[in-house]
Amino acid sequence: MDFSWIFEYQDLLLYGAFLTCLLLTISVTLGFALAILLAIAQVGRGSIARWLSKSYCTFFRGTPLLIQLWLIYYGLGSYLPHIPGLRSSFLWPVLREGLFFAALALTLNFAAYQGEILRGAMLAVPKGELEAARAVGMSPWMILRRIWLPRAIRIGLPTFAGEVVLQLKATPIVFSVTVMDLYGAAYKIRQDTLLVYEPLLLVTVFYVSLTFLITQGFQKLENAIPVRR
Amino acid sequence: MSSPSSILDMLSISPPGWGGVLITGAFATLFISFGAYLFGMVLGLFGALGKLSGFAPLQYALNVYTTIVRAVPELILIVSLYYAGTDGLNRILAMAGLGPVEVNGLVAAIAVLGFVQGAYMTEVLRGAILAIPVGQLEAAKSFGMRPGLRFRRIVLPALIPNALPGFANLWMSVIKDSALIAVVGYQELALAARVAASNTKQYMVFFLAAAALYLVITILSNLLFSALEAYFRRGQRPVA
Amino acid sequence: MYIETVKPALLVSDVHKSYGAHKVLKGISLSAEKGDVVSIIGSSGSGKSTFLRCINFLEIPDQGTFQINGEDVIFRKGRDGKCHPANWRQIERLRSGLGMVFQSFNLWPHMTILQNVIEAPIHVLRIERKAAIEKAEALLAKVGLYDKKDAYPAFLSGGQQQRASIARALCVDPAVMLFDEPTSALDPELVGEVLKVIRGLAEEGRTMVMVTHEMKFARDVSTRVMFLHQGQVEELGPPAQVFGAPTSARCKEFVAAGSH
Amino acid sequence: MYIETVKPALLVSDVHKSYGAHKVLKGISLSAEKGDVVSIIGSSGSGKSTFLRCINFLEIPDQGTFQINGEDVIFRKGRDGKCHPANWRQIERLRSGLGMVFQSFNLWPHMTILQNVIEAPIHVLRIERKAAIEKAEALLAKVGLYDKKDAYPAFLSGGQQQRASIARALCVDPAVMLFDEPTSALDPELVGEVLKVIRGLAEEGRTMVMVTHEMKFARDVSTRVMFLHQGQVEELGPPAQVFGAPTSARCKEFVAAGSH
Amino acid sequence: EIRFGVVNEAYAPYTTKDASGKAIGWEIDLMDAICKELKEQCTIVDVSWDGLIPALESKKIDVIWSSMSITDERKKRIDFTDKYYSALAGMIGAKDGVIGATAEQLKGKTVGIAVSTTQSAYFKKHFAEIATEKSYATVDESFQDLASGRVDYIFADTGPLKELLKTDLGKECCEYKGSVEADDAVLGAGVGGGVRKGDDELREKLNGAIKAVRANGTYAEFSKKYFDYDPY
Ligand SMILES: Nc1ncnc2c1ncn2[C@@H]1O[C@H](COP(=O)(O)OP(=O)(O)OP(=O)(O)O)[C@@H](O)[C@H]1O
Ligand SMILES: Nc1ncnc2c1ncn2[C@@H]1O[C@H](COP(=O)(O)OP(=O)(O)OP(=O)(O)O)[C@@H](O)[C@H]1O
Ligand SMILES: [Mg+2]
Ligand SMILES: [Mg+2]
Repeated sequence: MDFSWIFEYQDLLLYGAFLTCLLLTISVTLGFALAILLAIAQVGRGSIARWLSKSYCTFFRGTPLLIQLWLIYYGLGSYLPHIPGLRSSFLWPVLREGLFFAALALTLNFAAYQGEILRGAMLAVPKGELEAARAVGMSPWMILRRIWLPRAIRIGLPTFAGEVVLQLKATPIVFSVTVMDLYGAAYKIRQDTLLVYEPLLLVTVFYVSLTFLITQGFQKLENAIPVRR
Repeated sequence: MSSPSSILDMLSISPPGWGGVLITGAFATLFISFGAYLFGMVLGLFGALGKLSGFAPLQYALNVYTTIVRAVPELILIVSLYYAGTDGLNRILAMAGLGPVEVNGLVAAIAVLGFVQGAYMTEVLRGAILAIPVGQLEAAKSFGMRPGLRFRRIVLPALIPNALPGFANLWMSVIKDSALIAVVGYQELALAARVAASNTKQYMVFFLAAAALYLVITILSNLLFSALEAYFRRGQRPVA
Repeated sequence: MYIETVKPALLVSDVHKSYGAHKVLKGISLSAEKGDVVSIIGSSGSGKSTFLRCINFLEIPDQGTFQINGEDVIFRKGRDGKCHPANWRQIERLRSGLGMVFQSFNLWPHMTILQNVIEAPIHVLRIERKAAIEKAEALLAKVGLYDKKDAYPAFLSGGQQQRASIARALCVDPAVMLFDEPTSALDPELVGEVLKVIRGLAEEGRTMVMVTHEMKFARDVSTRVMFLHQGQVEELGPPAQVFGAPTSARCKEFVAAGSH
Repeated sequence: MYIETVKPALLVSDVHKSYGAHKVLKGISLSAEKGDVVSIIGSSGSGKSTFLRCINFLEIPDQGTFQINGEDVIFRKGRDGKCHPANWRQIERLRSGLGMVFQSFNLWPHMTILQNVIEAPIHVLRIERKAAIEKAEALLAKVGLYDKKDAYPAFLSGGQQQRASIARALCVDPAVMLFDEPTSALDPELVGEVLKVIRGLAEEGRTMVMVTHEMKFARDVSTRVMFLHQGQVEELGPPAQVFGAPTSARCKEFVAAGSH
Repeated sequence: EIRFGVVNEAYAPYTTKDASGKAIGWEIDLMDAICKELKEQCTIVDVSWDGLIPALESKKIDVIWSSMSITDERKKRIDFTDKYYSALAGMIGAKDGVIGATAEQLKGKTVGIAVSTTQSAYFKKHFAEIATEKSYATVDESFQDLASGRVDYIFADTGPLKELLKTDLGKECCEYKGSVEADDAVLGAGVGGGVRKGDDELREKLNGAIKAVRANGTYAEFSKKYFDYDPY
């Protein structure tokens, strides 16, 4: 085992770790918000909304994240410069960078998966509980906010933790659009030094620690309400 | 962009068109994914039952399994199992005076992906089991149903509708994770698309073509999953 | 000179409801004034719960007119040829004036008992949190559950859950209460307690509609008793009449079984 | 010459059970012979359901000895200092001779009523499918549910679900039946029917333990009545004694409330 | 038998695959020539970049034959044969008529470079102060960004760059800007085959063969098919 490279590359590694966390946070929070909308659209009455949501989930769950990212970054992104005035606008520095597109693709993708899980969880909430809420005169929106979603989230909690961890491991994909996250940094080190395992090991340790934090967090949430077993 | 006819030429099944390469890749993808999925499901079932068994050492071990395996990038697992693992195995065999074995890259890939899937399946199944109202299990117990019977007749049918969305997700993700086994030199759909794109420089054409193939796979599996879900949700009142 | 017509608290007429080919309600009407306690009795499967659920639109009736707290419910014909409430906002508003106690309690398992009880007052009626808690605690004390207020529903006995769900319904101060077998899981002492509570509510001028299998309870507490049979009203009148001198043969039998 | 000692069908003694610091059962004993019908009465939260659930080990009692159908249940001390059944196989075997009707029915929602009823006979007792269906259908007819046999539980009324769960418990021909408020959702007529069924079972020599809030029912059908109060047996004897001349003050009160 | 580990991603014109899945390219031709010279049987083993070193070390391949630049850092891990071609470092950029690949030209520009290449090292040494480097996993990816205007130049081996310019997209958008000033300290080491540390026998054999094919003209012969210059 040879770890002498760590100091030489420490800036790259630290910045990479920061980017990894940033991308994870952005995509999980925004993606979860979008997922709620997607799930609601699918259990609700509106047939157009349901169809749209279903198609969205099918597309984003049905194709690899890598290809989505490329389609967004190289496909969609390459038309941006042709929009008049955009290149000189203040948005260009953001739109030019891979980070924006990476976050976008990760968010859209996460939402699709999460939406599907949330839909299942919403269907698992016993009907009587919703009827009780209706009977006290709650509006659909309030039922959703106070009873249906909280119950569904509780039911889906064990699965959510897994999804967040999956999302963490999906982040390395952003290297293919020039975002040097931790994994990208490790890739560069591996190319430079031809070390196979050591840089990956460092990444692993980082991911495992992060996963530990995530699962502990979710465990806390799960334990907040006692279950009779 | 080139003309539509030249795009069709590039996508034709026989060389010099790249369609054949893509389709072969798609089948490779399906094959690997299915193997890993089944393997993972078996592991997940035992994992979930173990986690709920109340037997502390087993629970502890399984927690380590799910936490670590889910946290370590699959690439690392594949590289180490396939290369370092077989290397180590052969060294041990050599010490025992036996000849080296050749671990097939495909088998290794399926085993590793399945091992990883198993960790996720464990959690999905655990959640699904926890969502079953206790009363239903107690009723089964009160008839003297043995754990195995209880599981087969009551728990399984009751957990499946809860677990199906998670299962569907895992199936989608294993299809895409299978792209990782390019590391051991196996060409599946994603790599095939990349090689084709790089050769022709028609990136969008081939990304879209690959996306379409993946979509076909998923839409077909979605149909299957929805049919299953409709079947297993029988007896439930529809939500208004 | 004009006469002030007192509008009934609840005026429901000609309610029909079927599930598929199975006609559950075949034209049921009911009117109840302020302070009325109407007991609905009838054999299992006769449509009692369904009728109650139609009153607050948990089931959409196929046909019928409804006036709740003096307000007409507006319907429109849907594309399926059936009637639907035209305005769900209205339904929600009306519902918050209708307290409902379910046959299967339906407590929210992710909230403690206290949280269950204060949920609607705070979020539907927008009562201040502190006031809601005070009120809820008083109600829980009344039904003998004060010491269980921080427990989750799954850890309560059947009777405790039922009492919690009664407290939950009472906490919104509804003008009309709908009870679906509110004493099914209670022992005679508690039945007596609940009876007292219901009498008190009636004296306050609240209207109550109650499905029950406790004939004695129905006789003691109601101003009117309705006997349902196969989706139709077979008998409707003051308890003395329904229990003492029923006209329908079916009702006679049923009442006789009840006081065997 | 030797005397054949008839072993009681159920012999339970000194059962203790607490949830956390809350002592729910504080040493309850009960013995019942073949054909005995023991009613357990008591106020809500007094531990009736818990006691019933301890008998078939849905709750593991902290302490106590059990003899079921003449067979001693073997316990071993766990590492937590509490007793656990030593052999779960034995428990499962014993359970299949104990029919249980739950307070909340607990039907399996993914099976139709008929499937619910034949499940245990086919898979636990390994009765032939055809015979099981015949028997189940006869039982469903007996409780008046024959025409609902292919419906799923979610689509049944409360009383119908309760009857289905009674039929389900009966279908395994248990030597001892445990009923947790088997008539709570039933109308007086059906209560009468169930009473008949239970009497019939008693005559067949089956043993029954029944939690109930229907005092009349308890008086009519039981050979013995047990009054539980705060986890202790306050009164145990033939119904005439418990209802007619209770010795404990608490029981007097309770019984008085029941026959107000 | 010698097993050549060839990367399964395309890097035209050196190695790529045709639509029937056959490996083709300059490096494959060179391999064939060498094997003919050595009268050895050669097999190609597909590996990904990530798998190259592990495959070599676990003896699944004997030599890495995938345009791997020789660097001191890498020499710590594996041995290299003599170089068999030099990456001629050139630049392409959007068509604007301004030709040249000098510091002056690059001022304030963004340059796409594949990660961990000799060009990357060169850039750090000569242009780091005046221009911005954007790292890519492959040249292909940077080319797509050049076409959409996210980078101004691509700095890479001339061979693949010219290959890019031959495509429809390349013809339309971009032009060759020229090669950078020579700096043998960075660029001179060239590309070689990678062998296991201490596998001197194979290394010597390959070195001899490389010399031989250069000397007997085969090298120049098949290079003509790919380049308008001598890649050595
Ligand atoms: N799983 C549990 N965890 C904690 N406390 C419990 C649990 N189950 C029951 N209890 C408590 O134990 C006490 C007795 O409960 P039990 O269900 O035996 O009452 P019961 O006599 O059947 O009452 P009821 O007539 O209302 O059904 C109650 O105070 C209840 O809150
Ligand atoms: N969602 C439903 N779908 C189909 N049939 C239903 C549904 N709900 C109720 N039913 C049927 O309608 C009939 C009336 O049911 P309801 O619940 O109103 O009976 P009930 O009078 O309340 O009986 P109980 O006293 O047993 O509670 C029953 O035969 C029942 O099976
Ligand atoms: Mg009912
Ligand atoms: Mg109870």
